Amino acid sequence: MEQVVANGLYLGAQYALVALGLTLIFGLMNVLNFAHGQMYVLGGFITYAVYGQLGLPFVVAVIASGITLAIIGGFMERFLFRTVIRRSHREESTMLLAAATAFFFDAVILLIFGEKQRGVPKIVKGVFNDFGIILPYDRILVGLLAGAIILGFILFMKYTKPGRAMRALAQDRMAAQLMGVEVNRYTMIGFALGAMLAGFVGGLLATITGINSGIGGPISIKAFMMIMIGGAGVVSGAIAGGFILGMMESVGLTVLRQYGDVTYLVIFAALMVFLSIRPNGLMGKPWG
Amino acid sequence: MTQSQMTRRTLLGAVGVFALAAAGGPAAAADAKLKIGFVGVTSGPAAAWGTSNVRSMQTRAAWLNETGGVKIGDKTYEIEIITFDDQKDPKRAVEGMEKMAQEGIHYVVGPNVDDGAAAVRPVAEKNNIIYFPYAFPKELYTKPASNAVLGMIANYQSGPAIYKYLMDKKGVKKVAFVAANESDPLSQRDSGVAAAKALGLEVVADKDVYQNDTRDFTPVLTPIVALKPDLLVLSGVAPANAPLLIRSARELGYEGLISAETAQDAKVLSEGAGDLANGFISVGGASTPEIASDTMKEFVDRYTKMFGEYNDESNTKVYALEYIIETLKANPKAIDNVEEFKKTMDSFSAPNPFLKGDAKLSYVGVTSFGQKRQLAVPMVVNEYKDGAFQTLFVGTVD
Amino acid sequence: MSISRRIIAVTAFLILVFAVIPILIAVSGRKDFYYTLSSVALLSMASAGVWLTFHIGRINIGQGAYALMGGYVSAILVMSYGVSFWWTLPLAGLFCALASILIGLPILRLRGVYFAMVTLVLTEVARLLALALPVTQGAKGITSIPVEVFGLTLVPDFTMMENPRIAFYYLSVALMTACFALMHRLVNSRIGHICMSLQQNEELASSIGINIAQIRVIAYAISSFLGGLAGAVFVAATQSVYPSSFTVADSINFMLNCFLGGLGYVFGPMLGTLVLYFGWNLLFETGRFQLLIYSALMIALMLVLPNGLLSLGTLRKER
Amino acid sequence: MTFLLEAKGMTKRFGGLVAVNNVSFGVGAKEILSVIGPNGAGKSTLFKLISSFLRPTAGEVLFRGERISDLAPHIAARKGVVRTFQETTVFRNMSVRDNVIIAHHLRSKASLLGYFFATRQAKEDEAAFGRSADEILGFLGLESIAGETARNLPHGHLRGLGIAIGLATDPAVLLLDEPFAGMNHDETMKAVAMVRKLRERGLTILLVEHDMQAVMKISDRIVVLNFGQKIAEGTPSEIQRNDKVIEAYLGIEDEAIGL
Repeated sequence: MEQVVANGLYLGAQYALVALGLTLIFGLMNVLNFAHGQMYVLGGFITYAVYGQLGLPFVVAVIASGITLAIIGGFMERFLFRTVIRRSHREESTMLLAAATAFFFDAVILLIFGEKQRGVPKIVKGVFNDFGIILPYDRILVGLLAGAIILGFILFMKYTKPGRAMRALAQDRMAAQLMGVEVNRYTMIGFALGAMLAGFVGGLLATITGINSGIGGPISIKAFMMIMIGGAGVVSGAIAGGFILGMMESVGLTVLRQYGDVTYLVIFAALMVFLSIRPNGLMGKPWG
Repeated sequence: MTQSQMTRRTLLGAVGVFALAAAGGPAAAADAKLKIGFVGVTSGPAAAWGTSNVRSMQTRAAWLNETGGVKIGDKTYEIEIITFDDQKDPKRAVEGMEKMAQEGIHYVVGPNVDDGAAAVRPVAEKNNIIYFPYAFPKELYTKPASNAVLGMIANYQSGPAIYKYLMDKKGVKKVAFVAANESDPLSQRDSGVAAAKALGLEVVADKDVYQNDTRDFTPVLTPIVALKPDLLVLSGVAPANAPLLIRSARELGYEGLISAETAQDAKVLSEGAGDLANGFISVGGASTPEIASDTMKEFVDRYTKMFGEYNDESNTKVYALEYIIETLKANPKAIDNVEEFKKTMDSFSAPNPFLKGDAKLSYVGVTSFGQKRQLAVPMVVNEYKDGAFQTLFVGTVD
Repeated sequence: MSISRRIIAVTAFLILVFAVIPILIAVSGRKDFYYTLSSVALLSMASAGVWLTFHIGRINIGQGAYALMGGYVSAILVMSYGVSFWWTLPLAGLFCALASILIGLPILRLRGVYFAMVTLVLTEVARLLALALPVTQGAKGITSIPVEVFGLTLVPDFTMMENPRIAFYYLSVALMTACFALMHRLVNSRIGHICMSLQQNEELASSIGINIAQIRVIAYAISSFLGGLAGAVFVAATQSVYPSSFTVADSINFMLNCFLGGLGYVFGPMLGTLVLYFGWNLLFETGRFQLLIYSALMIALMLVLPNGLLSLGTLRKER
Repeated sequence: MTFLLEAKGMTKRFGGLVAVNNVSFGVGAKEILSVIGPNGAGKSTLFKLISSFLRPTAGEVLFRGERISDLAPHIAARKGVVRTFQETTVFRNMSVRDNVIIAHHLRSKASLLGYFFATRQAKEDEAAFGRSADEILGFLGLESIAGETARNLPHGHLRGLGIAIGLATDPAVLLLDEPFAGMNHDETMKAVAMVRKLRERGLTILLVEHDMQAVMKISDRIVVLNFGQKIAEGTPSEIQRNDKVIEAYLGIEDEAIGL
């Protein structure tokens, strides 16, 4: 049982980090970024190239992933999403743009990095094995790093000027504008930040689960589920959703295994029932 | 805009697109061109399956063309490979097969998965196409079906051989199975479980599944490792998932054997699991140094030159095109007559260029399907060791 | 617009799909387009359903679930109960409509991305159910659905026709024409305005006495009916159904078809499906760059026409 | 006195917070009754409770002696109790006239299927709705903007449109949500005159408002809330003299202007 909880916590930490960037972008612009998973994959491949191929230190690689993605995210907001949001009658229209961007990233990644699963050398060797828990050290390290990034992000949002501006934006765009927040600037920063988080987590996980050009879509969908559980557009909700989904998978796969193929059926059905009862997730803002 | 304008615009648009499409259609085929089709998955999470397929076909075709083409009957043909990405969607696979029929193609490699292979069957039969799926459902190859030829060794053929070998040589008694929650892996798991039970092995886990998009397999494997099986079978495992499963199992302290009945890539295993993958048993083709002929070695070189990197999955996928061409050579009438092809299949035999020694290319499958609807591919069982495969044993299928 | 112009437009459309396209196919010899265009017709019906849920202000990424459900209902009725294929079409649609009422009652209370996500999950639930239930034959799917079901009396006998693909083409475009005719009437009648009032403000709609729960369920049921019907015909055309016949990717595509054609235009899903599905096929020649070009074109289209292809007309008018 | 609409012991709790606490009052036929109170007094919660947009924790709303508090909003509307919204709540992408036409829903005689098949009844309905919409727009002086798309309207017209939508439902009681908010003196006076005209059409009006001046001018009776409780009820002159009311308002005003 200790093992199951440890698995769930580790899974939760990485899920939460994936969901965080997605929820930030959603909170700021009401854009459901279908390309989030692809950003993660791109981050993973950059780490693969920098750490795995060029042999630079892992930390450098992960930072390179984050920065590259931040730049890409900024450009996406400035030249794609901003235009479409300004000109379209219904804000849902950004979903097509997001999906098209996702396909585009998929194509680029496949062309550059190929179809194979890639991996990088382990950052730390060895396995922790005590108290009934088996956990490789590199997982512990990545879990801790993920936690640190989450914490850093929360502090950033709470105590810095851009962070506060973005929170104001997410809460009420009009009011924030009236209060003198430069909406365009901070929306772009927010999008870049969300993309950077995707890049970080992609880079971090490249060392554990490797990276593969085709998994962007499935990752996006999983991340959507997490932010639905916690409530879309809310930082604490994304974190909660990540940990809840991680724990549900870990416990479900153990408890329900003798019934065969039903674990995910149960998780999904539970999610549907839960959302029927709580239409805005645990702590989400309503969105009409 | 009024409704009528809209309708008209839709109409005009439709006509325009159509005209464009018709214009962009196939040019009249040159006499000396032999088109071979491929319908399979070359994008998305399973892209590796189809890509390794397409690339081995393209490599071999370029090689043959470079050396003057292929002489069938008294004509010399240039080989052209027409590929269609079905995105692992059976609807698209049907579309692809229609496209092949449209191109006048009679020999198609693929699809890569069960449902795609079964979905294209009516189209292939109606349009006189012989196709070579990498999918295992027996209905495709047993009568009344007659146009599908299994391109590799099915897991219900290799599984029993591997389990038997491991029982005898490594004292395996308890087996656990784990599969992705999708058609192919589930079917393969079920036939694997049946084979293991038939051999008298104790099956301790036969219901564990994971979503195919799983990135972290520790939660899936935790309860299975606790059962301490001697052998963990990764049924129908995708090459991308294999190293992750192996790594998770080993890091959880699993000490038994791990095997798969699908082809894998050594580079992927070494990057994804490193030394932890040592001892992993999988089915391969012909590229291990013990058995590869010079032709095979040159093939690998050319492939690497053409695409930057070899994929060991191509070891099993190099054969289909070779069989098509050799069978056509043996019976030139078959070039646009699949009934002739089928006749020739019963008696066909040619030297296997990819294997050392005097191995033969021939059609088999009588035991499994009641008719010769399978390529005689050497059943090479490999063991991964330090970045490369080593051949454990080579079996045959009849 | 005047009635006579409407008649001209409708006639032109009918002549195009029932005569001009078959002639073009015959002349160009591209027989494979029959299947492609049948697919477009059927998928655009499913997309029309999604469009209707957009019309009441819901982002529906769950149409794949109903298409799959409809396909299985038809296949099971034909295979296990010997029901004629023709009867299975309305039955599959009705089954899906009923199921969607049960599912819709709780989930239609959700809005925005929450509804979108729940329906996305629904697609996955449908696939997992198809894998897990005995009646669907799990991973193996239902294959070799007999083509003899087309030996019927009332309607043209498919087996008599030279090429069943042509028969399916006519069936598909006939259904599509009927579907869009009904949709057009629905949207331009008072019902369409009621749906639109929900889209714009549900609280206000409810304050003026509109039973929003009822309208939502009705629209969702119609949507699912169309999904189920399209799925059933598709299964008959390919003679097989699997858990992977309609997946999350399909659900997303149905939604994208609506966006691309234009959410404000009832014929948007038809054009959107044609461009997205057919466009992909046309780019077949570009080989490994297919996806790259396809997605780049999509992004470009979105930047130029963020309100869908059909907004091109209004754009011109505004100038 | 028998009331047309009566609130009895209305209470609403949100978690631990009591937003409305045991409030009772009644509105007679053709009366104009205003509910006022400082910010956060529970006015809008009470408003939603009466219009059935919220369910009370305790208490009930009676309309013609019949309980309507647990009904869905559209059923309350069908019975004759209709609310308006503050200005941004209109069907933004429809024309002004279409906004009003769609709001005739409760007067439909044809069924939904009837509308689909355009039966005679349906056609008659649509024609009648069109005529009625024109009449309502004329009554409110909005005929000049009938063709405008609602999202392009200026604020003043939006409020008029909101009332037009309410009128189209042919209500017995019209609940107005802060009809004078954000208006300058002239606009307020015009709006006050309009509300009086509504009463002349035979409507009973219950309004929730912040603007004391307008309320004093228009109301027959006034109910005052503070901290979720009713602290006073009476005619405008009674309310003006009420110590509790003065205290409540002064306290708030002081804070609001930072004294």
